[in-house]
Amino acid sequence: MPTNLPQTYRITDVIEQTPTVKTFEFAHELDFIPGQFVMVWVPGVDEIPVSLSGPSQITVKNVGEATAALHKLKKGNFIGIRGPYGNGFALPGYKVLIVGGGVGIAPMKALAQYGDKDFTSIIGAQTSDEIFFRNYFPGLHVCTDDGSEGEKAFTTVVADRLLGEQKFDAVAACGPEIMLKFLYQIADKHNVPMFFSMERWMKCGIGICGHCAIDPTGWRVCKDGPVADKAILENSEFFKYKRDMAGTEVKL
Amino acid sequence: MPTNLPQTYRITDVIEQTPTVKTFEFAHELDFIPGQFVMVWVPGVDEIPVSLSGPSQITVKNVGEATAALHKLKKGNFIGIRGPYGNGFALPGYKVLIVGGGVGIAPMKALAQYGDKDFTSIIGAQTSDEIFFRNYFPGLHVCTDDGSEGEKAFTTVVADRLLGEQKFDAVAACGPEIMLKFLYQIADKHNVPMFFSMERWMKCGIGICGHCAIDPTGWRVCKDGPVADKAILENSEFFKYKRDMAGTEVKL
Amino acid sequence: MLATDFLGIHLKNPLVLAAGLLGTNASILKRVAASGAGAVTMKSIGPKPRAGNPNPTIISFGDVVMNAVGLPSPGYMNLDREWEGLKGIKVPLFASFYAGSVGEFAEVAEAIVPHKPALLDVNIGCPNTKSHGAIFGKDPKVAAKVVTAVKEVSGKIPVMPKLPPSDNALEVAKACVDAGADAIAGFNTWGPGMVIDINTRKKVLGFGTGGVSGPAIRPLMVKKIYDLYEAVDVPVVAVGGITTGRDAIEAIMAGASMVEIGSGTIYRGMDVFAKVAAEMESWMRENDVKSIKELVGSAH
Amino acid sequence: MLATDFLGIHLKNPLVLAAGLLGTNASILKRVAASGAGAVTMKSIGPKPRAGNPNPTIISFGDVVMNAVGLPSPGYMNLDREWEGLKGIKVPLFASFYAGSVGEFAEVAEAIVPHKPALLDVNIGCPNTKSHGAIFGKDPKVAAKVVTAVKEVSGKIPVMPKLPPSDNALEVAKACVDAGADAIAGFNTWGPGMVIDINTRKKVLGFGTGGVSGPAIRPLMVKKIYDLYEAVDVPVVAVGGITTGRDAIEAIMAGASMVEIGSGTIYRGMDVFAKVAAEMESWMRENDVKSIKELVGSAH
Ligand SMILES: Cc1cc2nc3c(=O)[nH]c(=O)nc-3n(C[C@H](O)[C@H](O)[C@H](O)COP(=O)(O)OP(=O)(O)OC[C@H]3O[C@@H](n4cnc5c(N)ncnc54)[C@H](O)[C@@H]3O)c2cc1C
Ligand SMILES: Cc1cc2nc3c(=O)[nH]c(=O)nc-3n(C[C@H](O)[C@H](O)[C@H](O)COP(=O)(O)OP(=O)(O)OC[C@H]3O[C@@H](n4cnc5c(N)ncnc54)[C@H](O)[C@@H]3O)c2cc1C
Ligand SMILES: Cc1cc2nc3c(=O)[nH]c(=O)nc-3n(C[C@H](O)[C@H](O)[C@H](O)COP(=O)(O)O)c2cc1C
Ligand SMILES: Cc1cc2nc3c(=O)[nH]c(=O)nc-3n(C[C@H](O)[C@H](O)[C@H](O)COP(=O)(O)O)c2cc1C
Ligand code: FES
Ligand code: FES
Repeated sequence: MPTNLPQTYRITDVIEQTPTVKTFEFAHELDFIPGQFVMVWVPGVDEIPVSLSGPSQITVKNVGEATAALHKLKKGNFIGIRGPYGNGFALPGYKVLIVGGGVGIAPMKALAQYGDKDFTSIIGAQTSDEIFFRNYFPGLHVCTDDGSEGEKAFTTVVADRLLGEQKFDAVAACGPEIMLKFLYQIADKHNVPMFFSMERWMKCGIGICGHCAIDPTGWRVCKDGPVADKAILENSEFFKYKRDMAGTEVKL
Repeated sequence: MPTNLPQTYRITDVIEQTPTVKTFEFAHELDFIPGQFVMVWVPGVDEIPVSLSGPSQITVKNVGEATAALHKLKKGNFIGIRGPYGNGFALPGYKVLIVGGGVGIAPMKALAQYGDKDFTSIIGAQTSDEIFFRNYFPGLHVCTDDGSEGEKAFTTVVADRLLGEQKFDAVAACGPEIMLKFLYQIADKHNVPMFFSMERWMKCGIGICGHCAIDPTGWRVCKDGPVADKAILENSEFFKYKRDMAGTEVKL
Repeated sequence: MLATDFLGIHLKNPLVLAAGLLGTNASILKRVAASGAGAVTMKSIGPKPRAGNPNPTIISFGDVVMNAVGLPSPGYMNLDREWEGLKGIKVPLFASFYAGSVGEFAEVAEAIVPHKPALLDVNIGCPNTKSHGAIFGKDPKVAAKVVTAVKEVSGKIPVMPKLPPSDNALEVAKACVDAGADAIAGFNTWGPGMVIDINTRKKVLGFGTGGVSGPAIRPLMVKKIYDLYEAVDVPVVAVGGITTGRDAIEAIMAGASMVEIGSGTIYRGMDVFAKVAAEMESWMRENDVKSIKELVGSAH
Repeated sequence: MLATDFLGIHLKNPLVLAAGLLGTNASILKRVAASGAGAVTMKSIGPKPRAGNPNPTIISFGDVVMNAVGLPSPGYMNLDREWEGLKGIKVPLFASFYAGSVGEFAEVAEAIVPHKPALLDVNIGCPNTKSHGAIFGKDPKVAAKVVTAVKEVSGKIPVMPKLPPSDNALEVAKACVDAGADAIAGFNTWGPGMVIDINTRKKVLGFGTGGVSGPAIRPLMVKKIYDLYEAVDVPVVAVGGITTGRDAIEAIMAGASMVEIGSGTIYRGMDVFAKVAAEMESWMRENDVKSIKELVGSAH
């Protein structure tokens, strides 16, 4: 019998990664595949999908009501967790390029840390303050929009260059959809298999409400994803539009 | 999760053991310990406790409504089975005297056939016509009240003699309560551990309705039994009174 | 830590054996008392000897338990030996009873009262007969009449009607409290439900239908207890699908002062009471909760 | 062998995707259609854009599924692309909808009718909002008014109210049939129920409570369908906790002409329809049953 009920665990540590991003460690270890996510219940507030950055760890950017409430929680407070859900990264070959943008750095850290591949990594943010988890990424290239750390460039530009210079078996990425849109074109140009962790509005997280299903395939981000490959991405709604909480289409 | 729902299986064979006793084989094999019973549902009629005479077999005497309805069923009809329930025979030592009286022969056949002991057996009935399962019992002594087969004697008389002649590690028995009452005294006299399969009115069969619980220990025939040892039998209601379907006491 | 009192009855823990499970005779009641229950309830006592429904009367599968035992009882006039046997039982003894008319409820209660049970548990909720039980618990006026009649003969013994889980349970509860009920228990079994054996196309239970209990109905129970707690001013007792310490605490947080366990005996054995008590204690220790009272209704 | 027809709608099997599960958009509906369902129901369409309740909205444990999704909908006026996408779907398409007043039911139905769904599934049973759903399905008079209003605009499309599992469901069903309902579906989710997280003392579901579905409530559903079958002269549809071929056959024997599966997708995946169909077929072959029709109501 599947159990999909948030279990509340105490927060054992809160790590301020950046002015807007915190890592929450909780008193329970999950058996997970990097790229899988959990539904995180902020008791009394909301429940939101968050990728695991480790077996007992989530890393969250404060962007709205639920994440702000989460950011207020301290060591000893309870958070609810159900999952892990979704497919996680299943990557072909050995030499893999990791690209993480913004808080999308978080799931890529789990891949870099627990994945058994030869990784080269690119992580990027607007400014150096928003870069985190530097130590977990092998072969790291840092990019910032303002040049405050590493290259002053988008991650996609660096990716294009590296993919031109070396032969990679796969590109694994997470970040803003606009970043992934460009990365899709670049990976496609270099003919490298791509695996992107995608986001859509989630309710059940277990593939039964249909809310996160995309056009035209009905591929469910929560159950069949969140990691999509080229076959899923191409000719899909990704990079074009999404659906909000009511199910209404919203242009991207 | 425990499943205690009658599963209906087709009857694969009906064997007329005696004018009043039939064996029903059903299309399902149960993992059982000799002495365990099943609740047998005669669809639309009643559900009654019956010991297993084999893994896919019950042997039933026609004594009332449910058993009469059961006796009408033919090969291909369905009966419902839930179980096996209860403790079954857990016998000490190696040399065991089996005593089966009337339809009480049925569970003892299972013990004789599947038990891993050095058995000597006594089976008895009023007349030769009512003796069955002869071939399954090692070291067999047959008794009939009318002398039409074997010794003209009660099983208890033969038991008394055998227990006097040889040293047994245990007596295992099933039969009318009056037979077991005398057998209790005989086994006690010879100081041999006794294991008797007992009967009380059953509803749940799984130890939760309390209907088959005996005085003064609250030992449940269905769950803690049906096989009782001396500690359970002595100073109990057994051989004195029982409770009917309503729970009212009935003298024996 | 688990000790509490309920209407002046001292309980070593708030876990009570629910009516109709294991409580059929004195011997087994004493055995349950010895296996950790805070109090035990006798199988509902009837106005006359009654055999109950034909078997199958009790089935279970997954989280569902169903029964249509149908209130078998030797009748109150045939219980002297059980009362005798119950003397000296180590935990408070609750007496559940049913009847076929308002007057008969008083008659049965009157016969029970001299034996001084700690509580009168009035069964107006059983769905498994055509003439007793739930038919008295579905109409607020009828339920109130039963309570009034029982209160007239109950003396100092507290009276607790145990309701069926009907849509109008809150109204029924309020009417009972207005009529003098000292506490409200919720609930008897749900539905009833039905299981059909597809091979034979026959209803499995001898009565055709059966009340549903067990973990399957726990969330339904919790919601109704939550509402009852806000609706009435007397203590509320939760019954339905409780099998773990977590479940018991949940029901208490919803508003229950005491919880009963019935079907839990199927899932965790007769010593479910000791197990649940241990789980509650360990949670309370971890969470620095000192008493049951501070938990009652704390989810409101 | 499983092919049947329901109110003139040809179905390759009697297994329908229940409203609210997976049916949120055209793409996923087509995927469910391809995975074995005899027909699919669109997520209930509302009169206005509506976000629904905050998460958690869907939880499950053991045999229990609970949801308080709360009828999110883009609103009937924002569904053109979905209707477009649904053209050419390979199985009959049922349209479920809800509204906040009798007049609004007609308004939404009128907007749906031109898209020619095979059936209008009128949601008067959802317990997860304060202003829609079940409030229209608990009073026989109100339910009848909704049916009358919808029938006025439905043209040739059959109208099937889907009821809440209230104590008075039979009365509501009869009133709906008198008002012209072509079939009755039973039931939306039960309760509602409540789950409390004991560590935080908070209700888990964002709405506080949630309707209960899944195997836990199947026996309750079967009993009510059994009674509905005898109470009304129109076809009855069973919904609630069906996850296996046995369950579907049981519901059909109780009286259902068609069965819907919702929570079953949690237990057995999106292709639960194909699995259940295969199980039904194999049972029918073994038991020499040639058609669904000969099973309908056969346990009576
Ligand atoms: C698979 C997946 C993994 C994610 N992993 C991370 C992560 O590791 N770290 C991180 O910081 N964020 C992650 N997110 C994003 C995170 O879910 C949102 O930031 C969060 O839901 C915002 O909620 P809010 O109430 O704070 O903001 P709101 O103001 O309510 O919403 C802001 C935006 O967040 C998104 N959002 C809100 N609720 C949901 C929901 N139920 N489902 C999907 N999206 C929602 C929407 O795009 C919305 O417009 C992930 C999302 C998905 C789908
Ligand atoms: C553990 C156990 C194992 C048994 N094994 C066998 C067996 O292998 N073969 C066999 O033929 N019989 C066996 N019996 C006895 C069998 O259960 C009864 O013969 C049967 O229940 C009679 O039912 P009836 O409707 O035909 O008769 P009725 O006329 O209804 O009853 C006749 C007598 O059967 C007994 N009985 C009826 N219903 C029940 C019940 N629900 N629970 C207990 N006793 C009941 C009562 O003593 C009753 O007085 C066993 C009984 C028990 C408790
Ligand atoms: C086998 C069985 C017999 C029952 N008999 C009675 C009874 O005699 N009187 C009564 O008030 N309730 C009776 N009940 C209802 C229980 O006391 C309880 O209210 C219900 O089962 C829900 O609790 P549970 O889920 O813990 O079992 C019975 C329940 C079962 C399962
Ligand atoms: C997540 C979820 C969403 C639902 N949404 C709707 C809905 O929008 N409209 C509706 O009529 N019923 C809705 N229901 C009720 C189902 O259609 C169905 O009646 C109920 O779940 C019982 O069936 P099941 O046990 O097979 O799920 C929903 C149920 C669930 C679990
Ligand atoms: S969130 Fe429900 S299907 Fe993905
Ligand atoms: S028959 Fe119910 S306890 Fe034994």
